[in-house]
Amino acid sequence: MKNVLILISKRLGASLATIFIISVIIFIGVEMLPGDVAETVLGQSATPETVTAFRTQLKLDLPPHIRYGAWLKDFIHGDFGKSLANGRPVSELIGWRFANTLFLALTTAVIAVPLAIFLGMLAAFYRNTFFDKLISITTLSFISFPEFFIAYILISILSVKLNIFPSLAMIDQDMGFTSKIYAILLPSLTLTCVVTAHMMRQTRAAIINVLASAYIEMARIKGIKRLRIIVHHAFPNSLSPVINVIAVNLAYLIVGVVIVEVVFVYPGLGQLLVDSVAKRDLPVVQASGLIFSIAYIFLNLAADILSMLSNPKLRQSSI
Amino acid sequence: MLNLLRQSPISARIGMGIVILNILVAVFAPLIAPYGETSVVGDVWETFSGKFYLGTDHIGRDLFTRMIYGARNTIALAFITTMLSFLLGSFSGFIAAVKGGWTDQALSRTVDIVMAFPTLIFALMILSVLGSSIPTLIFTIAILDSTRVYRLSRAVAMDIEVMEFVEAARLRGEGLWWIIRHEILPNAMPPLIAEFGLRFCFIFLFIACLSFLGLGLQPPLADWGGMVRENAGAITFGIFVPLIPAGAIALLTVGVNLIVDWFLHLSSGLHD
Amino acid sequence: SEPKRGGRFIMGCTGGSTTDSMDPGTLTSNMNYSINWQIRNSLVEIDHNFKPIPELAESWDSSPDAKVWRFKLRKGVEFHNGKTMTAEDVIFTINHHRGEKSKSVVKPYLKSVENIKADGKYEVIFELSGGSADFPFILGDHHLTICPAGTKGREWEKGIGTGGYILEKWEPGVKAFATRNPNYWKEGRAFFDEIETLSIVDTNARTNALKTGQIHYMDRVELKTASLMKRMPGINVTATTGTAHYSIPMIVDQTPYSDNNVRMALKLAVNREELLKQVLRGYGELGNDHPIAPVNQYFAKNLEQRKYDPDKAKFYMKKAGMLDHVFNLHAADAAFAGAVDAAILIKEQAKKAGLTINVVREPDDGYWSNVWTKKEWCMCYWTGRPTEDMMFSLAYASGAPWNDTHWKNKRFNNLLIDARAELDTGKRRQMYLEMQEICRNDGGTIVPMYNQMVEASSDKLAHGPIAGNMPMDGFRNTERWWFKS
Amino acid sequence: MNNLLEIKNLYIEGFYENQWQPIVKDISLELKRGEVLGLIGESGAGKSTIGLAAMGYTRPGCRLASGSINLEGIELFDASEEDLRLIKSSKIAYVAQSAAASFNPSHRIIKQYVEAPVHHGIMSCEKAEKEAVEIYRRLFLPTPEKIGYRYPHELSGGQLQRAMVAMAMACKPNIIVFDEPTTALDVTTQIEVLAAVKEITEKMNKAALYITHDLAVVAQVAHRIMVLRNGRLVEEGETRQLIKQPNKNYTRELLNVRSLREEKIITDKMAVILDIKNVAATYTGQKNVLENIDLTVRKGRTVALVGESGSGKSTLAKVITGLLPAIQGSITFFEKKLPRELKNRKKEDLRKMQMIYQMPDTALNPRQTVRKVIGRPLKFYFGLKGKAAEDRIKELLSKIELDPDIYIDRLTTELSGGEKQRICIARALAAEPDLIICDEITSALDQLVAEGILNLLQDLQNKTNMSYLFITHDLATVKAIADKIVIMLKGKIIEQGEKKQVLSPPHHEYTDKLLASVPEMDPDWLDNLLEERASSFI
Ligand SMILES: Nc1ncnc2c1ncn2[C@@H]1O[C@H](COP(=O)(O)OP(=O)(O)OP(=O)(O)O)[C@@H](O)[C@H]1O
Ligand SMILES: Nc1ncnc2c1ncn2[C@@H]1O[C@H](COP(=O)(O)OP(=O)(O)OP(=O)(O)O)[C@@H](O)[C@H]1O
Ligand SMILES: [Mg+2]
Ligand SMILES: [Mg+2]
Repeated sequence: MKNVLILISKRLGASLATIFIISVIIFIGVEMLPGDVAETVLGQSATPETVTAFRTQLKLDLPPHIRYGAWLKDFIHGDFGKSLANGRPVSELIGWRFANTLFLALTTAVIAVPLAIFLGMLAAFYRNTFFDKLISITTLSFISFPEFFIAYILISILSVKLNIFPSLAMIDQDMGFTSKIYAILLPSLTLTCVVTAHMMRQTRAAIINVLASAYIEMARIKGIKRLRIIVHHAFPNSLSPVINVIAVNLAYLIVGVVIVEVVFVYPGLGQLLVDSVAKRDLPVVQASGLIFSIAYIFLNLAADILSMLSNPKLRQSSI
Repeated sequence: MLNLLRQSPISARIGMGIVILNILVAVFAPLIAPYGETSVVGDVWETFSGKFYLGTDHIGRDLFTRMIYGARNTIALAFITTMLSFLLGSFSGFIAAVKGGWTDQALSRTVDIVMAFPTLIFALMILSVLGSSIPTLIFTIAILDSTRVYRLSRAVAMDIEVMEFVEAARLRGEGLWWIIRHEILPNAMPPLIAEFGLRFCFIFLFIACLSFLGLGLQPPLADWGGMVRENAGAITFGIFVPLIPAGAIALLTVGVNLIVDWFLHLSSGLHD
Repeated sequence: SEPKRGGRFIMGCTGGSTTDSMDPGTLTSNMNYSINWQIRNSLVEIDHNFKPIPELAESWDSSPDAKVWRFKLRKGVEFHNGKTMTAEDVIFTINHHRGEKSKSVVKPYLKSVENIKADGKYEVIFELSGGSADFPFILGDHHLTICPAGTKGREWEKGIGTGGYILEKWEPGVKAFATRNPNYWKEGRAFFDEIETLSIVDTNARTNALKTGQIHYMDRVELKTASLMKRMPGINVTATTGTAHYSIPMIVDQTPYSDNNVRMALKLAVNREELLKQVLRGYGELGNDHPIAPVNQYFAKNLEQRKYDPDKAKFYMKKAGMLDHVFNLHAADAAFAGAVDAAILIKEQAKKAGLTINVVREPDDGYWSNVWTKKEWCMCYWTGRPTEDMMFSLAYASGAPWNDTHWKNKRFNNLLIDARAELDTGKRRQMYLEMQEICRNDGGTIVPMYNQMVEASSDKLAHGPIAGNMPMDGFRNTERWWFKS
Repeated sequence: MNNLLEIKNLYIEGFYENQWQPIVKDISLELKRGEVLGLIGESGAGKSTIGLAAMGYTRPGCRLASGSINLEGIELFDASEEDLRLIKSSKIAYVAQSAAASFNPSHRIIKQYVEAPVHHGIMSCEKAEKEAVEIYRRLFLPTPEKIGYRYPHELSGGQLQRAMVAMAMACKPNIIVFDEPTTALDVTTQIEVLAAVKEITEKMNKAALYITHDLAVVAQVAHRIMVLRNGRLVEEGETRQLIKQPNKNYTRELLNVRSLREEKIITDKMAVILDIKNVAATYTGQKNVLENIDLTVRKGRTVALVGESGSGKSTLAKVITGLLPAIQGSITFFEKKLPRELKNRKKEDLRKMQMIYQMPDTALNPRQTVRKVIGRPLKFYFGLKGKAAEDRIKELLSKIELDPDIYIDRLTTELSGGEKQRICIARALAAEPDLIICDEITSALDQLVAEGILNLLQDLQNKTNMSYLFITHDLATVKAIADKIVIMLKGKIIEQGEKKQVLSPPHHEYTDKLLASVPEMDPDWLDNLLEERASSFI
């Protein structure tokens, strides 16, 4: 246990450093983009005069390092600043959108993770049979379709043809839980198609990888049934890669769903980040970029810790 | 090698068939295609006919022709990008594994940072700044993707690096480059090739997604992802034109993966 | 059918962004313009005939030189917060857009306003630096909605106005929700009980939502699916020609564009019919190298339509001695959807005239700040203006900030100033006709076509004639439309 | 029926090179209650295959071709899959070679013990756990009540192997197949497992198949021995009979492996080429893995470094070669002080000191041909190319007794273990070194093959006057090859000196134990030893 704690604290430290560097990179990156918020907000109607006025008002005329310093100071005090484009507090802009992103990710995960593991085990169990090939090809096809395409197909069948689900996943704060779930079922389903395949294949591969070990042969020689061997002997030992692939996919569900957000008009964080990059709305880019990085880092850390805990060798090292 | 091919399972053969077909189409595109890549030859969204084998697209170009050139553009782009990403990723991964210490730390932390930033958004940022010309597209995606290759090759190289034949080479006094070229690389090939297949597919899809967001190959060049996007509107009207490029993307990806599966199966050493 | 009250009207609009604000000075997209006129009114309304009609201003008149304008305000109009609208609010609003520190988009329009003052509670006097016969049109602009005096900071978000609907909820880039203003002062307007304005950026998402009945109205129908959509039961597609047009400005103080032979050659080398068919799929009209649209009051109907003529183009080019020149045409789809396609088509068309054009693809991002007005020849788009004066002064008058060709024509400039102050319509017409001709034959811009605004709605909706000055029935469909029973 | 197990004319086929080929040919055997049958033979002889076939099990890629296997009256050839499954554990159980790999690392030992009985519906979980403790006790496992609740990695190799024996007993089968249960263990721990095997077979009256490649080991436990080669029976006989009077040459060779080599007469002191003084080393920076190491190697001599697993032998080799820089002390090679780190050493020094590893599989790059493996040092150190290099490679191959024409273009994966080790030697020789460090180079090899390798090294030393630092934990090898012996324990040298002096009493206590644990070719050796130990306890 002590090992795990040391590792966690080490990784946490490294993560904090990474986050700091990322914030600098985001800052420099956006700073290097041609144009700024004044020009992009004003678009074609930007005349030098209005742009200058806009800039002065937003303190964009100060040198970058001073602005970064001010931003960092505020950030540490829990103040994410205000959007340059519309003056709203960033925390307010981001808050419910991040909640939405998490909501969609979690709903998807709740469907996809058990499904993927179940299918993965089945495929490993029936490996190289017709059934395995069937699941394999099906999931492969799902990986192979671009996700916007899956989305369109689902919409045109389930929404336009059969009219079971709404084609827009517009949710707002006052909606009840069930109507929220109903509203996001279609995007969830799309994402499920996208991530399940990946996780399932990894589960299958991890289990099959373990099946070559001596202790699996031993279990067979002990006369244990095949299904039990898969579930009880192979799966616990393939947890580590499975956990890792789940973490990768969860991270994807949180940071990578811009396209699904666009297609279903879902108010998530990805859309916000893309919009604010386009508008050079630095405080919003900064904050949402950081949140994404933090989510990614956190999930990876969690995966590392969990796979450590799943391994008795590492877990018990204090005894 | 031939022997190996003869032993390949039916699924892998199907996969190879698909891939070879695609490559042939890509290479001989101008010979096969009945019309010019960008020429408008018919009405909008015509159905299949003797004149247009797959019908026409949203502005009346022959879909069959576009598919053929699409194969060429998309596959070439994805292939070059994957190659570049592998060159970058695997060699830095090998160097990190073999040198260890500070080199490893510096490379690994850099990669961590790049990976912690959402790929799609990173790509969007870079491409919207530099414009999505083909070279920037290739470089951006290759660099982003090489982080994942780096991780794998570092891990693989770490496994190989502890082998005694590497130690023997070190004891002989061999340099870094020789060790990477002659000791690590040949042994890292199977997992890397398998990964190459997978990454090729991912990049392929990634380019399609970028095209969807308007940052992929620019019109009027045909690319399958862009073709899906351009025609996507049709599907809700019961016109299945976008299914054809999407199907082609899926087919090629499945094909590559079937081969990869067989490869992984071979290298896993499990023979049942 | 007879207008009827009731119902919840749901619209899916483009252009919404999470970075939007409700400050009328920074509005930029269809979605926000529509919301703006749901909740606020202007002094002047532009009707479907392109005529300024009274809105919050009951009436107006001007001095003979059109330099001083007096607007009489409607009495007893209340803001949503109960405050009565007076001259103070009007002056505040105008100054918000005009002030030194203003970051308003319409700041340049109001540059000619030298002074603005109240005459009693219900009269406002504008003093202009020069005569402007079309000044009421300016006040009918979709940014110049009257807001209560003293509004600042986050108060803009509350959307307090005098409009037919009260803003209940607003989430930038997502949606706005407004309910009918029970005290609305206008008769026979604003029929819906509730209005939901959704930001749906993706065209297919908008189309699907309309088909599944989740929305009743969408703007910007994808041209390639418009004909398919027309055939769908329960959906009406409307295509309106307005003032919006595409342009290809050449910066005339740079070689070789300084030579009018070159400009002429390029104008002749463009096959407008093909562009119209390919890029707009027929949803548009041919352009004649000036920015005045067929719907404009003084449109030059009889001016000869410029035709594709490769031989003549070659002739002019030879005359200019520029046959070997390689022209760089800068393009990005940020200019307009299909701009790159259009550029490539032009390249092919010009080839037939022996001209070599090199299409330079530019990034979408920063297109307006880095390419437009900076690169010698590029693709561009204008929404157009309701009056000739506004359009010409904005982009064709010498020294105008948006004169994207740096074109200077003395005759043209003189005519512009004279016409502005001319109150006699017959004389004005003559002047504007001449200006269009000058522009066509000497100007730095190729205007290949006007694009129609194609929108789709549920057939449950009814409406009168549709205005072409702006998309979405002049951004006023929420006020002008109603549900059939 | 008298016999618990009766196998008749068994043929087993394996699928390789695209066709089914026999790997076990015409084997018949019988096993009675209380009897232990030893199966012996070199690697690949088909021992494990036969052992598994006795349970009706074949490895994936193998199949039972013909013959009959009769287990307690059941004909396994006809049995259904479900019957076969039920037979396992309950009638016949298996003890695998490597317990460390054969225990599932995710589950506690006792959970794995109870799995079979519960799964087969023989007894309840509680009862099985109780019995487990009982059996752990009988097998002399420490703290039998608690040890079952540990995870496999928390037990030592010997303990694990005994836990595996216990697990085999869980369903009280009548027959147990022991497949090389001690091969991976130290001599000292081997004794414990052998004792456990005796306990099971004799005191509990079970029948057993005991598979090994070490005649001395099988002699301790088996009543009868079958000698196998290439899937065929070579000869079979009572243990004592077979050891005393082997009929076949092959058996005789197996017996002769451990003959002591003629004493070399040391005429004069040779020059010291390697001198290590007061060396210490650490991996982590905290605990020293090596401390106070003093060692010298003389020209033309063999120094054997002996010690149990983990005592730091390989670490010392790393320190000498510079892979692990020493934190203290000095290493002098040819009267020149060597830099501690590898990268600071001169190419010439690197050339003079070569290393050969334990696992020929991992020591050779599987993607290289023999030509490249041997050719590289030639090019690297001497710049030999083309014909000159080819000639030299062929010469080296002849030196290690491999036919150059056959082997020069083979991939290293296409060689047997012994051949691979010879290639490793050739690679070392190619550098024309003065000192070769050999790290357990024979422990992964069959005895006959190992014997060949040792002889080869001996010849080479006689011809070229090379020095060896010979790392091993096998005392038999030490006796055979060393001039000088160094004994290590827990990172320190506890005793060193000329072979004769070290091997003759009085010894250091640990040396004593080490020497006593080496099985002798005497069937009574184990019994005597155990008796001796038991009595010394009282
Ligand atoms: N799964 C398999 N498929 C094909 N051939 C196999 C398989 N397993 C073993 N063999 C072959 O069968 C022969 C006998 O193997 P077996 O494992 O029984 O030998 P062994 O005597 O136990 O050797 P060792 O001492 O190395 O354990 C070998 O030649 C081996 O190559
Ligand atoms: N790379 C390493 N990092 C940390 N500790 C190590 C490392 N390699 C070995 N050790 C530790 O150093 C000690 C000595 O190991 P070494 O490999 O030298 O033993 P050995 O005598 O060669 O054993 P064996 O007979 O098993 O090969 C052991 O306690 C081992 O756990
Ligand atoms: Mg064996
Ligand atoms: Mg060792």
